[in-house]
Amino acid sequence: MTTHSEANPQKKTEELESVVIRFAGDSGDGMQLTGGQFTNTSAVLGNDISTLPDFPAEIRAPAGSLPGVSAFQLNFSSSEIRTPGDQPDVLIAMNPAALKTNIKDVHHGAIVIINEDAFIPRNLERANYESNPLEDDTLKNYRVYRIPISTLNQNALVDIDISGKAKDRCKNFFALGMMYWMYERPLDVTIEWIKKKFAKNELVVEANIKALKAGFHYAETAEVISTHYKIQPAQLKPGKYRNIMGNEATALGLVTASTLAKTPLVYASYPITPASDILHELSKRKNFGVKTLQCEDEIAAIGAAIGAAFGGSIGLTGTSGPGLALKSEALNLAIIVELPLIVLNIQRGGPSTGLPTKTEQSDLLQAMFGRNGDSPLAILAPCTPGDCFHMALEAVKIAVKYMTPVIFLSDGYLANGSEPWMIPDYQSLDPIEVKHPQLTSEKFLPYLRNESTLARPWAIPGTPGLEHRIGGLEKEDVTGNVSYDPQNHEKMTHLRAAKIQAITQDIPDLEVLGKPEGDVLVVGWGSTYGAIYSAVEKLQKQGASVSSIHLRYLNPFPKNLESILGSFRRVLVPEMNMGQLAMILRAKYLIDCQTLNKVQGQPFKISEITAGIEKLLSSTHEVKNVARSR
Amino acid sequence: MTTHSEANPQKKTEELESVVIRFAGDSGDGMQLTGGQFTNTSAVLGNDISTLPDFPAEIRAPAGSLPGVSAFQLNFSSSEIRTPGDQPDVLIAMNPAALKTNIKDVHHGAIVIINEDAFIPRNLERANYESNPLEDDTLKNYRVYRIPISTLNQNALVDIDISGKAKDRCKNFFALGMMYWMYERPLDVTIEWIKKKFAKNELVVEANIKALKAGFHYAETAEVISTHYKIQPAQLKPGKYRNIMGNEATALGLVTASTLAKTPLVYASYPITPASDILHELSKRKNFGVKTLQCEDEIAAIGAAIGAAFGGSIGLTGTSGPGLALKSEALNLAIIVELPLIVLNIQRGGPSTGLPTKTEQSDLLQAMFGRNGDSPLAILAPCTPGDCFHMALEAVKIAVKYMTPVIFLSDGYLANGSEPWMIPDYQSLDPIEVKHPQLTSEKFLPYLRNESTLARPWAIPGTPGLEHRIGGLEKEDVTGNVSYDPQNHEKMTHLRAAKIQAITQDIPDLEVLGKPEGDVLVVGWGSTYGAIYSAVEKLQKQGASVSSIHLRYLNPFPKNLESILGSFRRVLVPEMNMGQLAMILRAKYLIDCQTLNKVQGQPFKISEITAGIEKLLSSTHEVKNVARSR
Amino acid sequence: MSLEVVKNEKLTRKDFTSDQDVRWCPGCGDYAILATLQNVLPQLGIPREKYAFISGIGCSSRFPYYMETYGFHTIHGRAPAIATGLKAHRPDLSVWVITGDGDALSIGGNHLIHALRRNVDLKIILFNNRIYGLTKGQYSPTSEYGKKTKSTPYGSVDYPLNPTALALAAEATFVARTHDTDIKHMTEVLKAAGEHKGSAFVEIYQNCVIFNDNAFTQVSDKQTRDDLSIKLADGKPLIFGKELNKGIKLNQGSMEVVSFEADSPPDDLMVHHATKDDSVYAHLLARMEEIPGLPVPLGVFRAIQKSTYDEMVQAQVQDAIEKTGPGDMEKLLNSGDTWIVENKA
Amino acid sequence: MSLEVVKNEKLTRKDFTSDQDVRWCPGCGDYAILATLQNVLPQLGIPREKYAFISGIGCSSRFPYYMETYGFHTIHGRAPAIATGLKAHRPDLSVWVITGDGDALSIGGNHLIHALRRNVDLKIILFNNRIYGLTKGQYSPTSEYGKKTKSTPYGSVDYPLNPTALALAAEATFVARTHDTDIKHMTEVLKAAGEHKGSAFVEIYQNCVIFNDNAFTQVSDKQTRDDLSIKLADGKPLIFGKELNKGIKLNQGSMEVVSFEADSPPDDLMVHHATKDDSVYAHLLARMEEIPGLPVPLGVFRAIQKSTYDEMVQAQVQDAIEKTGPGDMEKLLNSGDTWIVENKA
Ligand SMILES: Cc1ncc(C[n+]2csc(CCOP(=O)(O)OP(=O)(O)O)c2C)c(N)n1
Ligand SMILES: Cc1ncc(C[n+]2csc(CCOP(=O)(O)OP(=O)(O)O)c2C)c(N)n1
Ligand code: SF4
Ligand code: SF4
Ligand SMILES: [Mg+2]
Ligand SMILES: [Mg+2]
Repeated sequence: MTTHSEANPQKKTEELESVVIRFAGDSGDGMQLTGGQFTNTSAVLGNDISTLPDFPAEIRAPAGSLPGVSAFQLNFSSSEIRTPGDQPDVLIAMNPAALKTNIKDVHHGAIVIINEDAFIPRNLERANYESNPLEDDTLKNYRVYRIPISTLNQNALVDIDISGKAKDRCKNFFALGMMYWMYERPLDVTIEWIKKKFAKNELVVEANIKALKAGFHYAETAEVISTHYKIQPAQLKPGKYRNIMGNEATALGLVTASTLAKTPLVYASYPITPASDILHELSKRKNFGVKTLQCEDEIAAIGAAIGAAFGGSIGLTGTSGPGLALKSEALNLAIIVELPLIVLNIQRGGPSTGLPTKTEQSDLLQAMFGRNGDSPLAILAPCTPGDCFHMALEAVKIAVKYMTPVIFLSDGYLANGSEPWMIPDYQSLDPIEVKHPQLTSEKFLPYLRNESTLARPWAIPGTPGLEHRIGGLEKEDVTGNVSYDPQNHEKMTHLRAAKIQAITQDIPDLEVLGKPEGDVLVVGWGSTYGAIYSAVEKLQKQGASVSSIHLRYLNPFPKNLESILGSFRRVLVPEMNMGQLAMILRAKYLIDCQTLNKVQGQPFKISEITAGIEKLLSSTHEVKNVARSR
Repeated sequence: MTTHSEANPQKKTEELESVVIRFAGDSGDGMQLTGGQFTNTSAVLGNDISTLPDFPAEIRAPAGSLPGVSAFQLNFSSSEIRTPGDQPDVLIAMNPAALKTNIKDVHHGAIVIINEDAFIPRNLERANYESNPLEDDTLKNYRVYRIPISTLNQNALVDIDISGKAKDRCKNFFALGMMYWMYERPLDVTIEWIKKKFAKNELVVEANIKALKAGFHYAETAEVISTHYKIQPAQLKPGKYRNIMGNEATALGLVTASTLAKTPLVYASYPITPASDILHELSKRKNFGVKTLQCEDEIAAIGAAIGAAFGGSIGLTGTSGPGLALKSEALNLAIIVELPLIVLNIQRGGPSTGLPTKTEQSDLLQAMFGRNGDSPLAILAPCTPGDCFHMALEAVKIAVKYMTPVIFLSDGYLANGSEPWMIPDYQSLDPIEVKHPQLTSEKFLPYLRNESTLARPWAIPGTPGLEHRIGGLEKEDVTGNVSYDPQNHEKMTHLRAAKIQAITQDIPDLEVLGKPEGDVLVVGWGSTYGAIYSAVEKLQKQGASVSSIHLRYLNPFPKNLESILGSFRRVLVPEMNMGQLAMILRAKYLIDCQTLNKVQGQPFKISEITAGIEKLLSSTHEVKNVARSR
Repeated sequence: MSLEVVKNEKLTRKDFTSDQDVRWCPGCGDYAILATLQNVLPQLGIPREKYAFISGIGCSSRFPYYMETYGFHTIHGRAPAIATGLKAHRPDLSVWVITGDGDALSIGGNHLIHALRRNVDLKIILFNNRIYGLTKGQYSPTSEYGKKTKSTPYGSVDYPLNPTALALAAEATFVARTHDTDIKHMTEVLKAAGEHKGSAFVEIYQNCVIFNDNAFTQVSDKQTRDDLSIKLADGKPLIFGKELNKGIKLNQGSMEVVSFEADSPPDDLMVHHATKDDSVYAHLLARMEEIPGLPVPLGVFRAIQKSTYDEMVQAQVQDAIEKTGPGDMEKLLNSGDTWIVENKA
Repeated sequence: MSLEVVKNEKLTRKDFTSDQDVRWCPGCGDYAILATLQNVLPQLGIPREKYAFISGIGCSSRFPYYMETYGFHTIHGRAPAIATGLKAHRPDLSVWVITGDGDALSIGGNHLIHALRRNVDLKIILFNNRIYGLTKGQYSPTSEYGKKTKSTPYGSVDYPLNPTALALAAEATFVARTHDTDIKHMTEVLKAAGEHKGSAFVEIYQNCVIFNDNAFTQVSDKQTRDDLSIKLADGKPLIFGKELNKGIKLNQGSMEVVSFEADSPPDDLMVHHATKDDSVYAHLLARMEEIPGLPVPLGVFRAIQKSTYDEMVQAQVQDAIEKTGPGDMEKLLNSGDTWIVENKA
């Protein structure tokens, strides 16, 4: 399968730097799987990649309906890329509904591959098409390939002894095969995967492989698709890579942290989109000593995690926005008893149940302030799928070192998106120190603090002689006894704040992308990283005076944040919310941050950030001019 | 009992402007009741008053112990006052523990009245006194009256046929009688009260009245207390008054709102200190159509309130900090379905269980931001016990007019504190308009908004033809159908924000206390009103360039806030938290507000605010001077 | 404000069908329940506008969107609490709670038992598919011990909850079970629930084709269902089997199956009485599903009469008004010790 | 990490007494429970440092502060959940949950039933005073119908929950009841609970002198208690009365009292067996408190053996390690499709 490009000499090969493909079909059509296979194959081929799955909200809405459309977009490239791409260069639409919901995102001149068989009246009606888009001028601006994928697939599988319905379920592999030919991908990664996945059913293995190959050969042979494209491997940093999704990386980071800390992990959770996959991942890791508890609700889950932490484990809970709201009362208990706790919050569209399958960054203020009383804790936010691994490690490190809850703010886009990830060398990772005090000749004082971290000791049940009581009432400094003393309460309130502030000593300085001073500084956090980086880099190449920083530590902030902010005339904060980080920065540094908000359940496009920066740059010039003319 | 001042001509009368008395004793000693009686009597007498009860955290800690001390402070005056006073002029200490915990607050030269009988070794030990404070120099700076109150009281009741223990329980009335003589108060208000309260037990009525009179006569006759004091009635605004506590006023305001709106009230709550009394109050008002549900928890309570609102009632729930945290997920449901809802949050010391019986203002940020997603709602905060009535009315008005949840932020100090309150003329109160749409020829659209308020229609079950569905998933503009459309989500997010902003049109402009511009502006909110007002007024009299404003509308802010802030060189924000309002003001207006924080579970003293202002004033002068010398 | 039962014969299923597209997976048991309830409601003689459907979160909880009645798709687990508030304010409405095994028994377990013990006049319909459908297939509190799901690749270690036993422990006044493949039975049970005054708890075995297919073959498989399940009929002995030749007997407080010649049952069989005041008998029925060898009971386990929460809440208001007169705002404002400050002038 | 039962005869009550002042109201029943438990723990032969007491919020929940063991005074209603996490991580500890009727049955009802149904090895001690003590006297889910309290001046309209019935519906493996005025009985019951492996649920009738005094005269009044309550003894018939001349019989599934000459009980009396596998018998006992004329049962209703949640969670970890070897971090990091990017140079 490696000499395929020679097979049909009539067809020409073009070289491209990067391509954005979107697979779209019915929920039942296996589009997530197809996209995932293309991703893996491209990754192994050495391209840089970035992906964006787009699930329907329904489990399986009626076949052919608009809400039932499932899509998967990926960007693969011979150079470094950081987003799944603004607009697809290729759309594969398996039915009219998929065409309807996705075509508006596709740029003019792009390729649109259509499963012609699906454009029957019933499906057109389900997709609310009044006339057949293949026959009117809906697609006039695109390079359309109408291919009877269902029929071709059925024909290819005619000899296999499975039902027609089962055969039809292979058509996504037929489509994938076509795309493999178009973009010169080998079939072996997918073939291996099919063999493993359907190991229990030989006929299904055979059918899927056959469909894949048939698609490939059809594209190669038939006169429909005339060009195929080469995308060279990207020059990634040398090392060993794998493709990784954010939730997977998060789980991996946590298991790694537990191993490094030689302290078992207890993950207590209640399923919720888009956090559930972390529970699923961790529940497979029992041989790492990981215990996963599926609790009766979110409050029970954080409760169990706190209980486990009291017992000396790394206590973890994970959820999404509405679940974080429910956990807020118990989170405060962890704050006042000063136990380590990691709370994963995989953000989704809000408020309320909102848009469960869509991404958003709108829980930052909830994470900061969503509790009664003055109740500071640490907040971290990974910025790419792979960074979830690193920040999960950081979360555990900070929690156990400072005896504090840490909120880890990921989001739906990171959770389900993927990228090539350089596998870290486990041996070279720093160990995580966990100390449980033992009886000494001195009286044990549960709230006697470490001078540098202000952390209290983590004495655990079972330790002879260190019996002590903790609880949610205000505690007396040093002894931890219940205290209603006014001065003590003020002191403890300040100590709790100072302890969180002390974490600053462990937070690396921010690196500025670009010049250390200039007209515009773009400040991002979390999953907007890729779009911001790409936009800023592009504008820098055009000579614009713009730099960016990206916050992965949101409470406390890195030490050098203030001075960087002060080195630019204007600050722009793009966020997938109504301006939550901007509000905090404005309050803390009294800087007139400008907001660039997108609240659509969709990640930023590079072009949207670019436009935002350009607008601010031009108004900055005006300001400059006004200033000069005064 | 009105000619008493003539009774013992040996004793002299002095006239005072105001007096601060603190009654302190064991939880079992009835100090709250004693203080309450002194308050009512003084109120009826026409003094201005302000009170501060201080409950122990325990129900009834062991008799004589330090945690068992219960105290009640009141300030009564012939001029207008706004706080219960910084330091007592008189302390009544019924036992050693009461002396120990309270004497540090009393200014030198003040009167200390002591129940000598209680200073026996066992009690001294329980209060951790190493030596008897009556015999060492602990009290050397005070005017001490040692009175064997217990014995005198027992003697006075010798003829009454009740147990010795029951007699001893009357000793607070003996002490009260003494104070009535000292401050020339009539006994009749209390006598009436005793008669009503103990109506079921004649002997107890007799005993208490006798104790009261005996105390009065003892003070009048015995040579111990030589002076008594006159405090003229205050020149309050003409009208009919009653004494009122904050929680009582809140309940009264809600019942009034319901009556004005001709819409029944459903109050669903779960008991929690210091909010429970609102439940107790409202549960007595069934003849006003009020239904009170004591639910299984806070979530059920807000749920029931939302359900009731869906059914067309004024849905209310009430709680304190930890309960608000629990309600946050459901609160978001009310936001997205846009139903009217009033959430009373009577703040207490946090985080977590914290200091349940102490006051604090630390739930402002929770109220603003403690929910997933961008989820704006209205926030109001009463500033005095009596103002709770007015702001409760406002809360209902805004909720039903704008179809939005409103958080009403009171606190422990307002809840239990009291002041004379001019009874409003019910007839002159504005009616509250509630409209439930009926079937018309037009299609009913549950999210079609009123142009000016942006409120959606409140159609209620039972209305033929308006059947419709609402829910927590994002809704389509106008129709309210479930919608995952990106643009629609952004639009709805903006609409929800704009609706809350629209409330501004109904919010009165802030009035500045003092000159409209100057060096320092003090910005307060909630229960700090009295202390700030008094401090500012005092400094103004001394010629300082200081003014103040007080925010009772916290979201949205009054229209003229920004311009007022801009008219002062410096802004000082005193808060009983770590600077929560200050943070919002800084973020919104980019003004370098200075914070003055007290997190001790105790309200501000006037002197603490004065000191804070003076400090800022002097640094402002320095700044001025620096500016000038540049 | 009491429930007006207005005969309104003209209503049909179509009147209860909303304009929203139904979005469950093809083959999901929810469809049959929806259709059945849309058929039952017109039979209850309650005007359409008097119905309110309150649900939590889950596949099942999408139900209200498809009903042309007042509807409220609330948040996970809280529907019983929200419905309690609605019904307390509006005893005139017929309030239905639609919930799933996760919604009702996991996050919402507490609200469920409190609504039931208060005997709030709600019809609580639990779609039990023994799985979390909407979140794509984790085990639920009714999943069998040892269940392998996405979150339990090694099998679950939680013993399941028994929904009817829990409802009975909370003293629900109406407890019943039916399943999504027997439309006739479901119709009867839902109608009885709709006519019951007080908390009616109905467990419906509901098939989730995607994540827990065939969980209820015991009651749905045509070959075996008559031998593995039993239909309860008031006043009738507990008889079952394809040949109606098996019955249930109580022996020292334990139930056992006895076989007999068809048509000549022994007379010491247990006799079904749903109206027994104490809940012990109904509790026996509830435990049957757990005891190997015993058939699964279907039908109304218990239906007794007790004053409802909402009517008592309402009665207290009316009593107070009757006794002390309707609230007088002036008087209330002016209560307590008052005094007058005169105008100085 | 399994529970090491080390005989440590030297421990005494004093070893379990912390240095904190006890702050309940004088006369509160909590004192007797505290003293009893401080006496019982040394008898269980578990080292002191292996005890952990977890409580919620309420007067009763202050309990851990007074115990010289590991203690955690958590938040309202959540103690069973927190204790579940602790025990799942640390099966070696003896974990006790101290809770009140409000804490356990109102806000915490769901966590309670889920801890019980999972059979987490916790000792859950519910101090039932039928009132909210700490918040100063509102009615609770166990308060009698019609109760007048601060929040119900017209009387409550909620029917009470029955704690033991609820525990049994959740299939608790150990269910018992005792009361604060009978130290000896309390000692026996608490000891049995402490020795039970699995969820042990103990309801203690506890007198709140301040807000609900004399709520339990039925079991505490010396004059009448022998006729109004019955002590359960395993293998013994249900006999009670000052003269031991009354017994309980089952008649068609209903319980009734029969009188007889002292010392010659009829032999069709119910015989107490706490170890019956199905919960129907224990359920009968649980319902007795509600049935007029029947005595209140005291003692162990049910005590059966079933694998515990915590040991099964632990076993899955051990199994996985045995089967696949302890986790290899390098391997896990490098799993899936990987590729190598070579250094260009
Ligand atoms: C507060 C909260 N937690 C978790 C979720 C995620 N969630 C939605 S439905 C569901 C369980 C659904 O199971 P069930 O009630 O049995 O309904 P089904 O889908 O099976 O009908 C969960 C865990 C949520 N929406 N909200
Ligand atoms: C989240 C929350 N809600 C409410 C409260 C107030 N609260 C404290 S204890 C309690 C009930 C106590 O009753 P119970 O559990 O019976 O304990 P008891 O005091 O009677 O021992 C309540 C409502 C609280 N502390 N936290
Ligand atoms: S996932 Fe299961 S329960 Fe949900 S709609 Fe699909 S089949 Fe029905
Ligand atoms: S209020 Fe009642 S339960 Fe609480 S300590 Fe006092 S007597 Fe005990
Ligand atoms: Mg389910
Ligand atoms: Mg209680």
